[in-house]
Amino acid sequence: MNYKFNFLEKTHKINLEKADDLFKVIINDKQEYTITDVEVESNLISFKADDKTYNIYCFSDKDKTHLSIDEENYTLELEKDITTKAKTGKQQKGNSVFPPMPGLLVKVPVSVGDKVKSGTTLAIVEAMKMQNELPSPRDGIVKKINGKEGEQVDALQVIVELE
Amino acid sequence: MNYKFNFLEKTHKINLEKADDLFKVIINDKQEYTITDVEVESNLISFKADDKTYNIYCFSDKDKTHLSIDEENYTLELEKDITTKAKTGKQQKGNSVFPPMPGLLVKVPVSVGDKVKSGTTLAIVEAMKMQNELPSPRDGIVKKINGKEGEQVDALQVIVELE
Amino acid sequence: MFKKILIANRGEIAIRVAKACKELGISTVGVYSTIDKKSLHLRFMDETVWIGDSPAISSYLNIEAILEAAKKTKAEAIHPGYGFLAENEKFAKACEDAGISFIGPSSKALSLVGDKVASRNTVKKVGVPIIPGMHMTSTDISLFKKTAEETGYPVMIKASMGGGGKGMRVVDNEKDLEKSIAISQREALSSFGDDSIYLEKYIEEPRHIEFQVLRDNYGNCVHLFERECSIQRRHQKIIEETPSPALNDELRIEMGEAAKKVIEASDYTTAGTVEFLLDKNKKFYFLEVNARIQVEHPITEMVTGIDLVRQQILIASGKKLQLSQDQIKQNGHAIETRIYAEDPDNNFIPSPGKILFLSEPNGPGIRVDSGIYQGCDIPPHYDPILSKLIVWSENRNMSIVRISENLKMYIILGIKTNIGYLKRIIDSKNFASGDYDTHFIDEHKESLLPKQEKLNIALIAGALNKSLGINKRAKEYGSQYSQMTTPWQEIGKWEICSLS
Amino acid sequence: MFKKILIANRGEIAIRVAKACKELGISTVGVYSTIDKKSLHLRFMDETVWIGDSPAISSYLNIEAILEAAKKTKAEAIHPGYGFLAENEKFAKACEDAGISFIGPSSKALSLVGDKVASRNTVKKVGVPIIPGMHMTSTDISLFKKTAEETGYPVMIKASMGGGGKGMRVVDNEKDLEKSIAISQREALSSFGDDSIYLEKYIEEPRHIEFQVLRDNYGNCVHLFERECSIQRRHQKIIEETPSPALNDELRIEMGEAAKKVIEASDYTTAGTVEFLLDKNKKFYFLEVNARIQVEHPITEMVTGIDLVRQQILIASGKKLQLSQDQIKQNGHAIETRIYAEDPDNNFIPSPGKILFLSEPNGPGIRVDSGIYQGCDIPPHYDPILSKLIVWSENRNMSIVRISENLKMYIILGIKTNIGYLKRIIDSKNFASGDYDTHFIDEHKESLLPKQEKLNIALIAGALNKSLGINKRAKEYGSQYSQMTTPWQEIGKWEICSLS
Repeated sequence: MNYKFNFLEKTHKINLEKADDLFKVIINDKQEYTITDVEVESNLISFKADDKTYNIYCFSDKDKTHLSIDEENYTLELEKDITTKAKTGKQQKGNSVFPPMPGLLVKVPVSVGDKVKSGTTLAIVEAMKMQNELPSPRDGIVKKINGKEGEQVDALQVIVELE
Repeated sequence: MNYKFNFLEKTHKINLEKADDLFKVIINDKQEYTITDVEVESNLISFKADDKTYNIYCFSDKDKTHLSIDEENYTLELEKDITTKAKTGKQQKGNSVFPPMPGLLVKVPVSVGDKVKSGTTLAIVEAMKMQNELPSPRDGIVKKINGKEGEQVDALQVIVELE
Repeated sequence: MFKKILIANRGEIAIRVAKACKELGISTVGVYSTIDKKSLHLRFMDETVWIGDSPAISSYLNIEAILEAAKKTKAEAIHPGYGFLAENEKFAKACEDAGISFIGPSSKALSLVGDKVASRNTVKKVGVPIIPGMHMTSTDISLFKKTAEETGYPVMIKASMGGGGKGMRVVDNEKDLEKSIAISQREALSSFGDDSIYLEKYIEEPRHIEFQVLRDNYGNCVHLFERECSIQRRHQKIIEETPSPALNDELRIEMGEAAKKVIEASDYTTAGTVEFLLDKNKKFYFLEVNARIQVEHPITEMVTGIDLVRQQILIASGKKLQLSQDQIKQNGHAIETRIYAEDPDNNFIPSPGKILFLSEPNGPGIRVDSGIYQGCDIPPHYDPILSKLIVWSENRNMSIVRISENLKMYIILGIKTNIGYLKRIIDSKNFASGDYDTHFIDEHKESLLPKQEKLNIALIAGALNKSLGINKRAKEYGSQYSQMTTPWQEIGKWEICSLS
Repeated sequence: MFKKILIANRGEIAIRVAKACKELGISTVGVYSTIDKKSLHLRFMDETVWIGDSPAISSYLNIEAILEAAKKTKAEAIHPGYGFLAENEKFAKACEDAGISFIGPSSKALSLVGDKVASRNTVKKVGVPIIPGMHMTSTDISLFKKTAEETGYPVMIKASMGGGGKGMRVVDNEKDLEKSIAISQREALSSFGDDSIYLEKYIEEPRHIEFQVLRDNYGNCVHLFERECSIQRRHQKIIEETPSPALNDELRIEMGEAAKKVIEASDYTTAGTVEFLLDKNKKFYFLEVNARIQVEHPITEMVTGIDLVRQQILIASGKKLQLSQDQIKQNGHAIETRIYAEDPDNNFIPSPGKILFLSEPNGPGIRVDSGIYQGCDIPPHYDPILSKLIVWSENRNMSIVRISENLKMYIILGIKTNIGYLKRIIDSKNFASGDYDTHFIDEHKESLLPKQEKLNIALIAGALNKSLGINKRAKEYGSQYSQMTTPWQEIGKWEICSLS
């Protein structure tokens, strides 16, 4: 079986083959691992990879798999329709600003029609006692402002659109 | 809505009526409660009953509801086909012995055909470092023995049957 | 120092030992029986080895399999924990013969303290009081009669190899003596394979007080004060505290020094506990040596600040004890309650099964040594101990309040536990007074019965849960079970079938 | 003693305070905003009151609503925790006016220590060293220039009402001074509504060391030694330890006595912390008074055995301090790590969301003060602190090992946390040496980057989980979700769609 996971914007291909009591794994068509002693419980996967034992806590949340290996956490995203996603991502990046997390819209220091430069702060969003300034991705003119100062905004909600 | 729960071999009837923001509850056609501020989460039920706040941890396991109120635990059994059950229960009680939990069958000190008195030990089952002697429920003659000494036995598995 | 230690145990104590190893930079090998394949202790080990089928005799008591596992993984030492092989002289000897360090006393010392009569004689020689009675086993009934007359009735018959109350019998008068001797012999034979018995004076209103001792290979020896262990059910401790409310400083020092004498006379090394009975006139008598780390060791750690398992490992590896008696102080007060999978309302019958929901307390002054997780199975094969809740506070009163509040926050659903029962003891006036003895549980049976005051609240919660809980839950677990949402809705409300 | 206390806070500190109340036999009133309806702290309260919408300004900062809740529930006192209204003079005054005890200093003392310039002058009078510089705010640029020349560059411009680094600027030479003054004034105005600023000598390689003080209404005052708090990100502490590796006993006593002088000079009561900077030549300077229980208070509790929240409540209720300075000892070593919902690899950006899986460490020497449970939502409205992992051990080396091992056992899935980052700091040679200052995190940015060594292992686990996990899980959760089994099987293996 083949799986594709996205981790930190890179795609990783995993080929998993079951053979009797073990699994043969090939990652990105290069690295090979022999996996034995696989145990899967509700939130724990344990196995031996090349004779080292791992106890890995995990939780599957839709297409995301959250994993904890010792003190390090990994969130892998199962790739399905990666092409569509990448496109939308780019489009948003070029023409608008949006907060990376839900928060309070503290300030929109620009108005519709303003000429702005790349890097100009278009909005300030506060979350968990931290203010995040959202800089303009490019030179342009403010086309539309969604949301008022003092309002709650959602993650990825477009606040300022450029022409 | 009406519910019947079995707790420690007694049946309790609960009538639950929703009225706007509160619930009216009548227990065993007698005691009345007004329930407000009901919150149900995955494993926690909280509410106010007659102005006292309760946080109750719970887990539903088939027909059983396990509840923890402060340090006290309650296991309620939803009554469905209580009549069938009671019958089987009685039959088993009268004519056979079985362990209340899984364990190791240590000894069966009787043989088929033996005359036994009420209270005679018919089997000894060991679990968690404790030996449990299973006494005969009545005078009678041993009809059948299921299981060998040294074997694992399940909870409620009939070990010795009487004629 | 050892590089790798095999931990020949399971549950909370295996985890406790693994943590001590890790902190000393030592790799750990865990072992497991078939049914323990998913047990919590394995998650704390660097390597794990299967040692046999589920019954303890095939696995955790299987000397050959354990030594095999140690050799295979190149472990230099074995920590036996408590129970199982911890005080088994043959096992200690087998380790010695295989060139593997047994983290405990030498097989010779084990053999000496393991025999009740032999250790009684050793102790008598160094002037530590023992319970008046026969100093050896016998089959001569007239000797039993003579001794009983000398010490005065009631007397107690004990099995030489005894433990856990097996073979023990109180005799109130001469008339019952002969019959009781016969019963004790039978019980001893069937329980220990040895029918040697002896007779002692029966101590009335006894408190069970033990002293923790550490001794290295160079003769350095300290005690770490006492543990009060009089709250027992079926001769097994369930609540321990330190300091004991029964001791004053003078008696404490006297008993501590006596405990050290016992350990020295037995040439005993690593960690050991000397058990005493204290009678109602504050006279103490040697009872026995527990040649292992004990279930209740955390309360000593909390008031002295000394890590006993770490000391055990250091001493076994040949290190000198870095503690002197005058450095060791009792600071504050600690209580331990043992959380068991058992039904206290039904003669403490064990209650194996699956833990469906678990929430353990934490915060200031709280220590939980736990062997369980939500979803784990408690097998019927072993001791029903699940975990231990230990608290520390500035004084006894505050410790009692703290453990009472935190028993309330210890939630285990799916199996029966003794948590409510422990809280009833802790909250009782008799426990608060500090004036109790080993008969506490028998004497207060009635007042320790569950009140079930909150049954109506439970019934309401049960009904609300049936009425509101399930759909709610499907929603909340939606993420992990998102593909379930649709079929769920198609089936409709399943609760309908439960309406009457 | 109070009978009922309202706890005007949320999260781990609200729970910490509730536990202290319970242990003193005091009833608790919890408060919550709309989004906090299911927050963990409410489970520890006897009563709960809704105080407003989710934004803090409408709820936890809403003085009127909180006083209203106290009156409604007849609470006699309010504990403010830390953050929110803890150091708000107006709130303390409003409580005083309403006849409700504010568990903290008087509004007068709060006002004195809250103003940086005023408190600086108070402290100077009692002979405690302060950082050389201007002793009042000014708008006169020539005064800034003159002072800078006197103390020597680099200098630091600070806002009088400042905190969290806002309005603070280091100036290396005279050329940049004027411009920096203007920027600081602007920042101060927009952050605090007050553009008052002043100038001080910039302390190089400073360590942030604070002393815990307790003072009752009768003038009795003790310090409970120091906390080393130099590991900071964005001017916020994330790791604290005590004793500080930078102090010797002489300096420790000197600073402790200085801290007491500061508290006495301000007529400050209950628990307070005096913050100092220690320069590379081991000279110390008064920085400010933190007029609240602090996030890092547990490490002091663990080495002194004194419950600070309990003392706060006792003092506020009018009790005399039962501690004398010579009774208070530092025993062993404690470290705290603050667990935050944030992404340390992305400029510490907060990471609200749902905690999908949670497993917290426990065992010897471990304390977890936690505000979270599995399934809870971390809202974006408040401080991202989730919990605190605190350890105690005999010495600094063993504490470091202990906290490192237990960070590994602290599992939080669903949101980003700083656990891995904390472990990288703890495991670094520079932290182990004890020779670090407040620039630690900036200076070691590169070496603290995540290694992602185990990405391949994560990918393997992800694939195994997709391949084997889901059906398995359906089975295990079968009991609670038994009715799901059939539809599940009918739908078949949904993983098929994830194959490429």
